Amino acid sequence: MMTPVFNDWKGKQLDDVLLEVRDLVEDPDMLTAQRWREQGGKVAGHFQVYFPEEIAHAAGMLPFKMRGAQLEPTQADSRFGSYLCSIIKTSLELCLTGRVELDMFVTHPICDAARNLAPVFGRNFDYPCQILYLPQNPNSGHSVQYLTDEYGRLQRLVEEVSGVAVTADALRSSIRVFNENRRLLRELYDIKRETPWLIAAEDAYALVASAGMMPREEHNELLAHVLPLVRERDTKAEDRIRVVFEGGFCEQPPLDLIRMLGRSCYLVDDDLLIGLRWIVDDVDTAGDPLHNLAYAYIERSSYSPVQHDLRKPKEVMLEQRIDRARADAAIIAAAKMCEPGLEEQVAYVTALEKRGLPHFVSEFEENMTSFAQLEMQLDTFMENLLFA
Amino acid sequence: MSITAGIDVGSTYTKAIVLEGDSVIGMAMKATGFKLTEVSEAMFDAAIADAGISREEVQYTIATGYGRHQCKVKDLAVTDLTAAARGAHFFFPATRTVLDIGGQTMKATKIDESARVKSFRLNDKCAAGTGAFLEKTARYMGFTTEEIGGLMDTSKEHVTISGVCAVFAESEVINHLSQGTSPADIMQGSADSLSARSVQLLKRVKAEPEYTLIGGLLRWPRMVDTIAGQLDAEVNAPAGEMVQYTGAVGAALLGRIRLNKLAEKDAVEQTA
Amino acid sequence: MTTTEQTDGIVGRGNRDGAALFRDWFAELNEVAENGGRAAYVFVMGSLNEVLKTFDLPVVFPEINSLQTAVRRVAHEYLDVAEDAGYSPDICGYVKADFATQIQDGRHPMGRIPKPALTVYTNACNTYIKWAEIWERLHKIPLFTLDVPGTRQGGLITLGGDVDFENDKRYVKAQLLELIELCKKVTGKPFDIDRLREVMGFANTMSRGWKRVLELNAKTPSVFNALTDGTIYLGVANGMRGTPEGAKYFDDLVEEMEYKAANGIGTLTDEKYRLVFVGVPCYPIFRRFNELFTEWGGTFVNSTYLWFASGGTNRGFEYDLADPLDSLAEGLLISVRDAMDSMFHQDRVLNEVIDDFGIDGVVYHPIKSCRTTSTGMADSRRYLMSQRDIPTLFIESDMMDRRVVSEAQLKNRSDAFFEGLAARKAQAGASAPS
Amino acid sequence: MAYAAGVDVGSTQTKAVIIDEHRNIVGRSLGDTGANVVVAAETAFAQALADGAIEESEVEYVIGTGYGRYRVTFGNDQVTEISCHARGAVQIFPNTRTVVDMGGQDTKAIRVNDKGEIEDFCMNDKCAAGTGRFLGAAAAALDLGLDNLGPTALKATKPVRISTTCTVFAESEVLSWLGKGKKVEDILWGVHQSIASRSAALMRRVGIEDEITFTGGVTRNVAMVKALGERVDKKLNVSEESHYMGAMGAALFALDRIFASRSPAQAAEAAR
Repeated sequence: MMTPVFNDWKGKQLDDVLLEVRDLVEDPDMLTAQRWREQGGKVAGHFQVYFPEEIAHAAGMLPFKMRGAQLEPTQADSRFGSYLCSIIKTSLELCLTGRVELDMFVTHPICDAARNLAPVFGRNFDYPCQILYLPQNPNSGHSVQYLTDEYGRLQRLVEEVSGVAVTADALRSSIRVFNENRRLLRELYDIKRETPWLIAAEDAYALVASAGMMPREEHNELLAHVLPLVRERDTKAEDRIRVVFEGGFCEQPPLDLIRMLGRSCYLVDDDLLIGLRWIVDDVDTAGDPLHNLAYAYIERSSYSPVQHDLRKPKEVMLEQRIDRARADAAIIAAAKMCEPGLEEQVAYVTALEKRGLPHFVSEFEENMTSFAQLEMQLDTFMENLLFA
Repeated sequence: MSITAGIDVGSTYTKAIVLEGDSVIGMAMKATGFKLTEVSEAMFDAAIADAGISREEVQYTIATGYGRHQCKVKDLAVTDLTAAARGAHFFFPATRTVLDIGGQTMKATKIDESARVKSFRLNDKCAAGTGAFLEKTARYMGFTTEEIGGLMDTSKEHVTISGVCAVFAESEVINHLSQGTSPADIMQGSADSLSARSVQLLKRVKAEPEYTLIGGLLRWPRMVDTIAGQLDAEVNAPAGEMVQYTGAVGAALLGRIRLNKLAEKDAVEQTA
Repeated sequence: MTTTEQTDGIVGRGNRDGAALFRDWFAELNEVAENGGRAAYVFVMGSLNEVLKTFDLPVVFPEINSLQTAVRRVAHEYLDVAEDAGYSPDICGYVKADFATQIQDGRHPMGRIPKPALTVYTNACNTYIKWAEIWERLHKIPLFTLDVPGTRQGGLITLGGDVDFENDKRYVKAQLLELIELCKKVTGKPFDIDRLREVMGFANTMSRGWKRVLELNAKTPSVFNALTDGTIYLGVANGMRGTPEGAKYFDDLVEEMEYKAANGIGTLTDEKYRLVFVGVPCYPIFRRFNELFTEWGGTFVNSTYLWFASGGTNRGFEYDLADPLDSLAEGLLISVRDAMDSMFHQDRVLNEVIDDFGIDGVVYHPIKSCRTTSTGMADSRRYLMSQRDIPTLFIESDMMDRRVVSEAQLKNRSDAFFEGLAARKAQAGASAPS
Repeated sequence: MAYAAGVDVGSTQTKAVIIDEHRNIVGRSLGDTGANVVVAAETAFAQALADGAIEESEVEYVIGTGYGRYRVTFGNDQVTEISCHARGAVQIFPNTRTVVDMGGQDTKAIRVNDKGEIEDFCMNDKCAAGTGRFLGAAAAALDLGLDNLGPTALKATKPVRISTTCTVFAESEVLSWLGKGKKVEDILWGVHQSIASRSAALMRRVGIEDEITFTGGVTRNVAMVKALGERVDKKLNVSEESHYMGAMGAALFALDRIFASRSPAQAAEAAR
């Protein structure tokens, strides 16, 4: 049995627990992965957006979410050209600088930059670096079967790397752990939507992000401890506008930016780290677990600009998110150089203009340190909504 | 009649305005530098002196611009966009779109009939789409910022300056100069390039007439004409120096609104 | 050496006929558009022309339309229209030029482009998917994503019989059948498998021809310029895929290239350096871009563009007409995968080309518009240089957007590259035994 | 005695060097490029001649380099500054394997082999972010002389992180850090680190090998030499002649041409 990789919060007051979680999430040294390896554990690095972590988990590996970091990609920059987003560079930088040591790396065909990561990592590291071909035609009658087969292939790779045979029962019990985690994350978002004054935007974000950095059992324990305490908080609701933030499905804005947004408005919903909340309901545990995971990916899932499904026009999904959160306004953001994110903005704006919902369009970068422009836009928003 | 002040702490210049009712009674402007608190206070005092009044007579002061939070003599801070919308509306009440080109940013704002901001778009890429682009070109050819307007006025031939990067544009400028192109034409070429970017920004907010142009770059009539030509529409620009003071005027106007609200509140409380 | 008179007629025929076929094709599209007809929209990587031609659907390649706006020096007008509508300067220029064409009623320098009846695309480029979503919103038409799983890891290429390959093939085949159903619905026509066989037969001839043409450029001097001439041949390979005209064109082209090879007819009077091009050409200054190399005696004898943009025909894969559907699935899987590999894992193939084609230098051209082809280039170059002692040039610009194409910058870098090549050649000459 | 000359017409400055047959520098000059490139090249050459008290007729071969190399109208040939910087660096530090040159609008990283031939090179393509110009902008913003930048930056204790990539906006980024109360030295060191980081990425692209020679005018800035050295974890060669490295390289190529035109015996004699 491995000892926990994130103990720093135990026995502390709620505010200090949240501080520890924020520190963990912001630290480019990714200590939890290091602690896991120090105990002889193996790490499966998976790039944004979604990855069936249960499969790695069932083999006793730590599925580790590669979501970039706030660091200068000095080494990685030499492996890439000019017109590329930051997250692919800093994710590589984490590995080139030895901050994160992996036993395998998986990326997905989510965009033209991301899938190039498999060959780039493959040329730079000796461990298996692969593309998991999540289907882009979920509307084919064959897609669930295809994905089940593809997950089977992934399972064989995981078994080879970990040296552990993955049984159906092990996979089922991993699914249960992740179902519990999904339930807790849904609860956290309920709090954000219903009583946003109880939790700061950056704290909610850090709680979600930490899921990708530690064994899910540990994360379940953390959330199970934190959420009731958050609900008990005695914080006064303020007269702030309710805003949905859209554009954080892959590259992540810095925590400071989320803090800045949360200071002036209530961030009631978002697509930040949507991959961790991709499956919106429990995954069945009866029957073939790989099939169940594949089925859930296609039939019980959220949306993002990098997954194409005829049943889910992105602007319609955004409007549903806004309605569900009873939002007054939306921030339509994209990471700099993020092709799918930038392309989606036009459709989002058209839809929001049609319904007259206040919004503004912006770009961000994980490495940005100055938010004056963004703050000015947000303030203008508020001044004109509140003072009329 | 109420006396309010607006201080616009911009990235290049700091402007202050004192309003008595709808009349400008004092104004002052100076390069911002990096001591934002000091310069905003100095301009506040200069505008008051210009108005021939004392600090105590100013009933409400609003700061705007990128250094608005550093201004210590304010009662409230509002963003450039909110202030510019008010100012543009004040000069041209039928304004529906405001284009503000400053030293470091370019902003297109759509407003409604009561000067509320409906939507806006900023240029945040790099300096290529801002006043800095023109200043670099001028400086590179050995002219000062103040000479830009005069230069453009004497331009005769059309040259293209692509200018994605303000620094790279220099090599284009060298090229043109060594081929004998006149500095005036190059200056106008840069203005055309900048103007094209501003028109694009306007289209991105789905701009509607009337258009009001403000900001330091519009103090040159030729720049206003260039944009009007590319936009193929009539445009407004506040006369003379006011084109640079529009944000400060808007801030002062907002101050009056706040003052009236507070007065109402007082009245309500007194009657209660 | 043969004289000019003798070579008249055959030398340069590929370029002439290619241009003529192209004009005819666009004239036809123009007619369809003027008559209010619609076309199938497809892409070069996995066009599925085989299926669409079976249903007699006119085919539009928006990528080709967009690049034509750049070659004809009007791309910026189109980019402006799209950027005015809110599309970012940082995204694919092809998407933007096409969007502008769409919202301006098909107006295009080569004639009017008909509206889509449906659109079919693979995931060989993810931007294809985002692009098709734009048409879905503009025209409310059916989209069909033919999802072709690519190579999972460098060097792990699965083949027929392998469990993973068979899984992928089943998926591709199932989707093909779904596509055929969609085509039946859209056109109201029945599916004729013999017609499919016929179309696939023509495609086979073209694949065979293209493979041979590419091989022949290993000759010194090279028989065609992979950057300029190659782009014309590519246009036909894509636009006429699966047609009798296309098949004849490639038969003729093989004849021309064989003739040039046998008679030592090259593209430059003095071919000093044999180069391979990696990426998509710089279309806004297409001719000038090529001259940056030819004026130093450099010619492109091969190009990854001729692989990934040829619909996979570079591999010369020939369908088994006895079992057309199964073979089409296999061919798609192999050719689309090869197109993707030539971008992701190009270092592997370049190693072979350098030897087989006697390459003196490799020119990498990453562009702002295309992350599919550009993302891995710097790393792949680095890797190649760690394995081989070969000079390379790395220049960034764009295929559409002249705002990021700086001729002075490009010339500075290409001059330095050739200065290096010249020094190397002089050194090799000096140290060679006399 | 025959002389060879190199004239390096850069985007900001033009340099000329005259060498004798033993590769000694006998005349040099440095001036701003300004608007007229042809004149700048002529002036630089004339001043170098004057500096060495050499008659123009004694100079047998002239090579132009730099962005304006085709405008060195009196030159016999042109060679890119990439080749010239490499050549100059190898001449002065024969074991050089990596050359990094920080110029006005581009930074070049060049890898050379043991024979001094260029194996690979890379330059910034997209914009001027991270070039030496960034320093000039920061100096202007802080009202410091270029010579004071380095010594001031070295006093830093808590460097700030500069994330702005646009050189033109460097100014406002610097000002905003000042506004936040950061010390000048901490900001400056951040600026140096930001440039060093970008240059190091370019160097890594061509491969960093022993020894590294750092060329260009920026080498006079001690902080830049330190920041770059730290970033690549190597000691950098810096020559007194760094500023003239491009012109020096061009002159060396010119000398090669002179020798090549002579009989081998003559050349050997002259080179001794």
